[in-house]
Amino acid sequence: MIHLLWLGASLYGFWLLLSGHWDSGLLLALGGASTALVTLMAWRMQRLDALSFPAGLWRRLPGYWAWLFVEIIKANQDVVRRIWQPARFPISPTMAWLPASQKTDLGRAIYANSITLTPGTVAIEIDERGVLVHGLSAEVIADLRGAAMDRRVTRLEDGEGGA
Amino acid sequence: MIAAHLPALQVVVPLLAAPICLLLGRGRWAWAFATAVSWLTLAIAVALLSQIGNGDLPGYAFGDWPAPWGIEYRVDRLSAFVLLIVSGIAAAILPYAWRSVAREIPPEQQAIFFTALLLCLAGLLGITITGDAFNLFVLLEISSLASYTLIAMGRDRRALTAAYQYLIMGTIGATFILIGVGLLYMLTGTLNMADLAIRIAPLQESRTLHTAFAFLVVGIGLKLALFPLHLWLPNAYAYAPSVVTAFLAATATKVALYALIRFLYTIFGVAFAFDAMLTHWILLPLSLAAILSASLVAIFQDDVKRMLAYSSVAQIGYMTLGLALVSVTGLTAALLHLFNHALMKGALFLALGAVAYRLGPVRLTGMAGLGRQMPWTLAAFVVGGLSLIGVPLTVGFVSKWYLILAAIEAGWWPVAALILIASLLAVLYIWRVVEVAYFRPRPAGAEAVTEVPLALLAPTWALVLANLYFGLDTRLTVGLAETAAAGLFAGVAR
Amino acid sequence: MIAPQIASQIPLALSLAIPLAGAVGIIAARRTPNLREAVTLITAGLLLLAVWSLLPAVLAGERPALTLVELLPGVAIALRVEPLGMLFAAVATLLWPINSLYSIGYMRGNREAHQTRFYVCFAIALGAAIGIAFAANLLTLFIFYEILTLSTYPLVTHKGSEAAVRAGRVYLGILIATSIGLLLPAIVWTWHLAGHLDFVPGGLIAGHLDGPLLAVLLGLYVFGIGKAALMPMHRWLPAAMVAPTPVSALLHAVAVVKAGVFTVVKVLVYVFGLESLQSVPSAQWLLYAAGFTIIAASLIALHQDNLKRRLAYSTVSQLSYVVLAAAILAPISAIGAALHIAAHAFGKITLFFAAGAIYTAAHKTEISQLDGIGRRMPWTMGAFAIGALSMIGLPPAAGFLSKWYMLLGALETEQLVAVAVIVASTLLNAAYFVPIVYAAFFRSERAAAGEAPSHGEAPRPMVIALTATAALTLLLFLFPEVPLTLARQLVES
Amino acid sequence: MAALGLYNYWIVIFLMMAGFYVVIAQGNLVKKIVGINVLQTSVFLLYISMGKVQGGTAPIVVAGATSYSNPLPHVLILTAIVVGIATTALGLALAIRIKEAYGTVEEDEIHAQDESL
Amino acid sequence: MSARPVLEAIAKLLVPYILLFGLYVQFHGDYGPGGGFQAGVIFAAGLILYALAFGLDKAMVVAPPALLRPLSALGVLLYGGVGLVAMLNGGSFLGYDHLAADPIAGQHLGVLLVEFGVGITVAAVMILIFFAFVGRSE
Amino acid sequence: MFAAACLGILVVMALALVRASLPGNVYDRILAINMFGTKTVLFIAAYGFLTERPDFLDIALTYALINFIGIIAVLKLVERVAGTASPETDE
Amino acid sequence: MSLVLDLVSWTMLLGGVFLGVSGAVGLFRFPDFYTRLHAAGVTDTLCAALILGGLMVQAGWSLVSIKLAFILLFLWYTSPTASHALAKAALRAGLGPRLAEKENPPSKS
Ligand code: NA
Ligand code: NA
Repeated sequence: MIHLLWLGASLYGFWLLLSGHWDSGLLLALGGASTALVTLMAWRMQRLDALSFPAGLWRRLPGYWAWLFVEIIKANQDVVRRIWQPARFPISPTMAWLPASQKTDLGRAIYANSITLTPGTVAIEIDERGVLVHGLSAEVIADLRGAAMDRRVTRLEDGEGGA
Repeated sequence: MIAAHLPALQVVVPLLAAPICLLLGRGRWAWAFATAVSWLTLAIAVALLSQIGNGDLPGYAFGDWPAPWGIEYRVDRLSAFVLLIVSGIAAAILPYAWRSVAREIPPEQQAIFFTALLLCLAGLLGITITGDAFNLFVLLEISSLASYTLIAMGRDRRALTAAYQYLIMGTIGATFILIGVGLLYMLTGTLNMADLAIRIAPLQESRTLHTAFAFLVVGIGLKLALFPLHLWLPNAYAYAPSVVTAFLAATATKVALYALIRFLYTIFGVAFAFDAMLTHWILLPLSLAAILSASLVAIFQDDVKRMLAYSSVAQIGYMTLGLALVSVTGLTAALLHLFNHALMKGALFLALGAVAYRLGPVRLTGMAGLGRQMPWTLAAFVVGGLSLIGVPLTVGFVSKWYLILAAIEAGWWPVAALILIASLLAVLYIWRVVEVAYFRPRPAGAEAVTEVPLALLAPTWALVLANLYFGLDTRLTVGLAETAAAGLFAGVAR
Repeated sequence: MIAPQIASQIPLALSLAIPLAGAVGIIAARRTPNLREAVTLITAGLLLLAVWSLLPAVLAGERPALTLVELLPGVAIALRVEPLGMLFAAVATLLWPINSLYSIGYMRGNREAHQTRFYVCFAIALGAAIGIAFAANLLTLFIFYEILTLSTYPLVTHKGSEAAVRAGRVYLGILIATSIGLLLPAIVWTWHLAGHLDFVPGGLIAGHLDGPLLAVLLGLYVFGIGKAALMPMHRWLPAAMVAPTPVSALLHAVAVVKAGVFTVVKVLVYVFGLESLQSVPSAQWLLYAAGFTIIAASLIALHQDNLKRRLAYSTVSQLSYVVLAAAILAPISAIGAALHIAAHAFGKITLFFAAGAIYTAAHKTEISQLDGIGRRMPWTMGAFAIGALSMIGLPPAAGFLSKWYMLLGALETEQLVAVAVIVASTLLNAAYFVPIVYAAFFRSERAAAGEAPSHGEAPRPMVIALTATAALTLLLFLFPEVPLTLARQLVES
Repeated sequence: MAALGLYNYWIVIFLMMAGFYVVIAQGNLVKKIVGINVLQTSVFLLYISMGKVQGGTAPIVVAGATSYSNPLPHVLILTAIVVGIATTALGLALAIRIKEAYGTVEEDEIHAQDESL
Repeated sequence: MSARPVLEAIAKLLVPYILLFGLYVQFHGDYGPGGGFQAGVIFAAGLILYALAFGLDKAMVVAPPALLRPLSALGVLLYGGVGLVAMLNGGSFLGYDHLAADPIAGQHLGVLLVEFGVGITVAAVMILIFFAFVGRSE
Repeated sequence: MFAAACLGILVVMALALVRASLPGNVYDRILAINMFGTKTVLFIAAYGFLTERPDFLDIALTYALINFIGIIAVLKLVERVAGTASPETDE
Repeated sequence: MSLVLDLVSWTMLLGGVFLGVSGAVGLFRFPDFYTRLHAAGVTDTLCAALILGGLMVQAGWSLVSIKLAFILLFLWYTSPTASHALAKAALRAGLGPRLAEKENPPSKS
């Protein structure tokens, strides 16, 4: 229930930001009605799928994003170098199963998307064994094996995180 | 007050009735509602015709935007004439649909069927009444999409491929029309037909105009099944449900012909379309080829519906031939045949639908001996066939009369001769059916069939009698066709 | 003045209404054959009264007229009784009751199927023939002409056998093809030239067209009127012989072929005008075409062993007499043409009746089987002999009169070709009719092995009918005043 | 800008031809629909590229206005797109039902099946 | 573990916002025509994403076809109804000026309602078509 | 400046289109089409600035949405069809 | 100030375009589907961020910037999802990657 209230509030905020017409009573009312409708539909969906977002996730997320953003910039630089100067920076495509310490589907999804979002690595399969990753070079796979990202995502999931 | 809104209601009533029909859900209710709506549209068409008779040219500005800014509907003699035949055919066919659809369409699809039929009707009426070129395209596509859906509901799986083929060809045609309309818009900045006519007049040398003209003629030719763009038609007619075949054969190609006439005469003008673009030198050979080749092919068909479908291709040739003669008499003949052929083919396909009601798909051999077992149905077929041949006292004679007269007036004797030869080909294919039905015994193993219910016979005979009535009393049809043709030629219509 | 006009319009309207009502009545009575046949006879009788009641007025110079409906602007479906039409209608309606009587005997005697359809089509065909006779304009004529074709088609294919259906195709094919392919454009052309289609004494298109084009238009008409069986448009006629004999009688003696030649004469007189045709040398070809048909058909007839086929080719030949007579373009030969329509009708129907009687009584169809049959069927073969006389053109049969007028016309206009054709064909006619009569009466019967022929005359109604028509053939020779007056009015108008 | 305008036309014509070719040459029913879509897209581009009429006025009735832009040209494109989408959807639906009925969406195979009937 | 955890998570996160975005477009058509169509497409797209992630069955519970079918008709009727009301108020068909005492207000109301009708129909029809396609081929 | 950005993005789009039309397997094509789609989003946004029509952003967002759902749907379709066909083939 | 902002925005847009072109070139240079996937990732992440960011700098603190942020957010949520789905589908369909050395065979045990 609390979750739905949060969702409703964020939806209305989304409406306000999109609309910009904060002086029109009609549009504010329509926004309210729209929010109510969508929240109702979200509630119907909620009862169907087992997925849920842990309450603390949103609080911890900005920090993770900041870290991830830096990772992404570094990864971009790496891939662009390999595109333009293949002689100096040759690729060595590598594929490997990496362990994943997340306990929930959501956590693993975030981990997989984070891997994919950083250029040079793509998550291909996710299951109980972990994540199957394709890397542009052996180095990026090795970096991932370092498990820094895995740990951060797991911490994101439950607030503790391994190691 | 209502009188002023009639042009809009002519289209809006069936258009809005379509979704209501869908909401009704049950086949029987949907049928009753659609039938009532079709009669209402016929009443509106008659009322509009009487307004024309009083000397008015009813018009309508949608959304209170005056033409040429808004979409304008406008009724003149030509459109009133076509509105009458389209709504009249719908009003005659829908009562027939009760039994026929119950037999041919699964119950859960019946509401969709009538919805699509009403949409198709609305589209066809809209094409006829609209004074806006782009609106014409939209309505053409509404009716076409509805037709594809209707055809695909045929029981034979080939109905699917036929509908698909029609969809592809029809969409190419529509796209060409869209291109033509777009080029005209680019050239003139307007979409209103009357306005287009005025703006096009000084631009006769423009290459864009020539291109637009070519795209429009080819596009409409596809929808019209003008030879050799007719390849979609035989299968579409052959495998569609009986009601759909009758309805489309009697109305869809007629409305496409209307669109062609509207573009050639009202928008481009006689001077451009014929004197400059020499359209008649294209239409003439195509029409003659259509008449002769399709009639010949019809003779060799074993599926009776396909036979009549090929006959339709030939009959469309007669209509375009009337245009190709570039004279008031020729245009009169085309318009008359437009009206008359709707009556003939409507009657013939309904009679055939009645046979199909008893027998399923109708092969020539399957009709052996039916003359005695289904006397009223077969009699209707014979009268319809006579009309198609052009025997006096039927409407077919009236159209042929004017067509030959126009050919003789133009001094084109070989054309007159070809028209007559083709009539003889019609005798051949119609008589094949008559012979089998009346002079062959019912095959030994075949189950005995009885006459179809009155619900099928009455609408069929209504059209048969219309064939005879309008073959005898030609004041309305000839009068309207002649004045409309004269007006179109003088460029004063609209 | 209104009263007499209406007085003549009522029988005129009835002339069309009675056959139609008769057809409906026959359908209504289909379950009781006696009642159905009674309806047929009553209808025939009433029609006879209605048509013949017009005769005094026409003889007195009146032209009763009636407009039914305006079909195209300026062209109505309208009736107008003029002398030639009166003559044709009078002959047709006189023969219908007799033919009906004969049909009843024939159909019952041979246990034919589909009798209701037979009588209905018969009634409609007669109505159409009346419509042709009384048509006031070309369009009306054309319409009834087509109705006649269509209503006689089921009669031709009556047996439903493969052969009958094939013959029906030829029948319908030629008649429809010529009428739509040639006659209709001729009519449209005429309308284009004159602006109307009403029959006008002196010629509807007189002055509108001349030279070779006139000859072309004439060709469209004459060959377009396929029912006149001018070669090469004659093939439908022998083909249609598969029909039951009463149908052959009706087709070949009365309604269909007479409608054809009647139309030809009418077109020559009222559309072209004899005088304007005389001024166009190229129109002469018609004379040669008719002459050729007469001789050729006679030669073919000579080689037919099947009695009905021989009669059919005789008909082809005799019809062209009418065309030839009209094509001579002399008023006096036109009288001959008109008379021959009547004379041939009575003579040929007698011959067909006799052929049908032979088939019904003796089941014989070939001429070579007829040796000595005159002794078993004296009435039948006696009538046959009178009919044959009329065909050859000898007194005291009606055929003599018409041939006489034709010959006069040919001599008057110095058409030596026509004279030669008439003389030669008379010899040919004799050559193919006289042996039949001779064999019937003077040869002894050849009995087939093991079976002694035991038949006598055909059923009573048939004998009465053929006796009556034979008598009429003689009476027409003896009292030709009425037809002669009508024929004179035709050329004087 | 003139060159750009001309460039538009070439794209339109290229797409038109390409779409048309696919419709005609392809035996696969689904690909034909793709071709139809390309063809239609070319027309939308044509409508987009033609822009406003030179010297036109707004859709307000002005006395003496002889040339004007239609009030809502983008409505035309949008409408045409809706029509196109509807056609595509119906075409694909038909293709699916044909696949169910025939087990293939290849034209020649369908044809062969119908012939063998 | 679910077969497609990534898609499910992303869909669950995004779908409500997509739906709301659709409604935003619906009601912010700048008082001009066309908005209803895009809005309908976006709204339908949201539900289609849900169906792609969680399967047809669940999507059909969230948006039951039995509800969508009448909705698709109702949208058109809303359009036509506005037109007819304008007509009854003395204007022409779809003459928005006649919907309210003030012509400008009438225009706004007319466009809003008509576009809403379009949006409902487009969304309902698109979802129905999607269901029909996927349902058939599964 | 926006014009230059627009042009640059157009170049990227064109390259993606070319890649999509080169021979290859279906996944390469989808990849290129996806790239084309996401760059179109950027293009629309930049073009909105070029023509001073910030309302184009709604269109860009819509386009991004449709592109994403389209790719997912196409993949589903390919997955179903590719049950029989080899991915290395051109089709 | 505005000059500085313009310069920043300029740089970002140019950088974005450069990354876009790089990604597109990678699409041609890399040997197989999986490696090309990485090239595309470049254009989806930093390229998009730089271009949209450059526009945001132009727009300043406004609703327009917020919308641009929404677009970026949306792209960053969805593009890895799409890439992942694409790779997964390709691998499951049997499209084998070209690898530098045969370690860790991709097939599931
Ligand atoms: Na990546
Ligand atoms: Na037709």
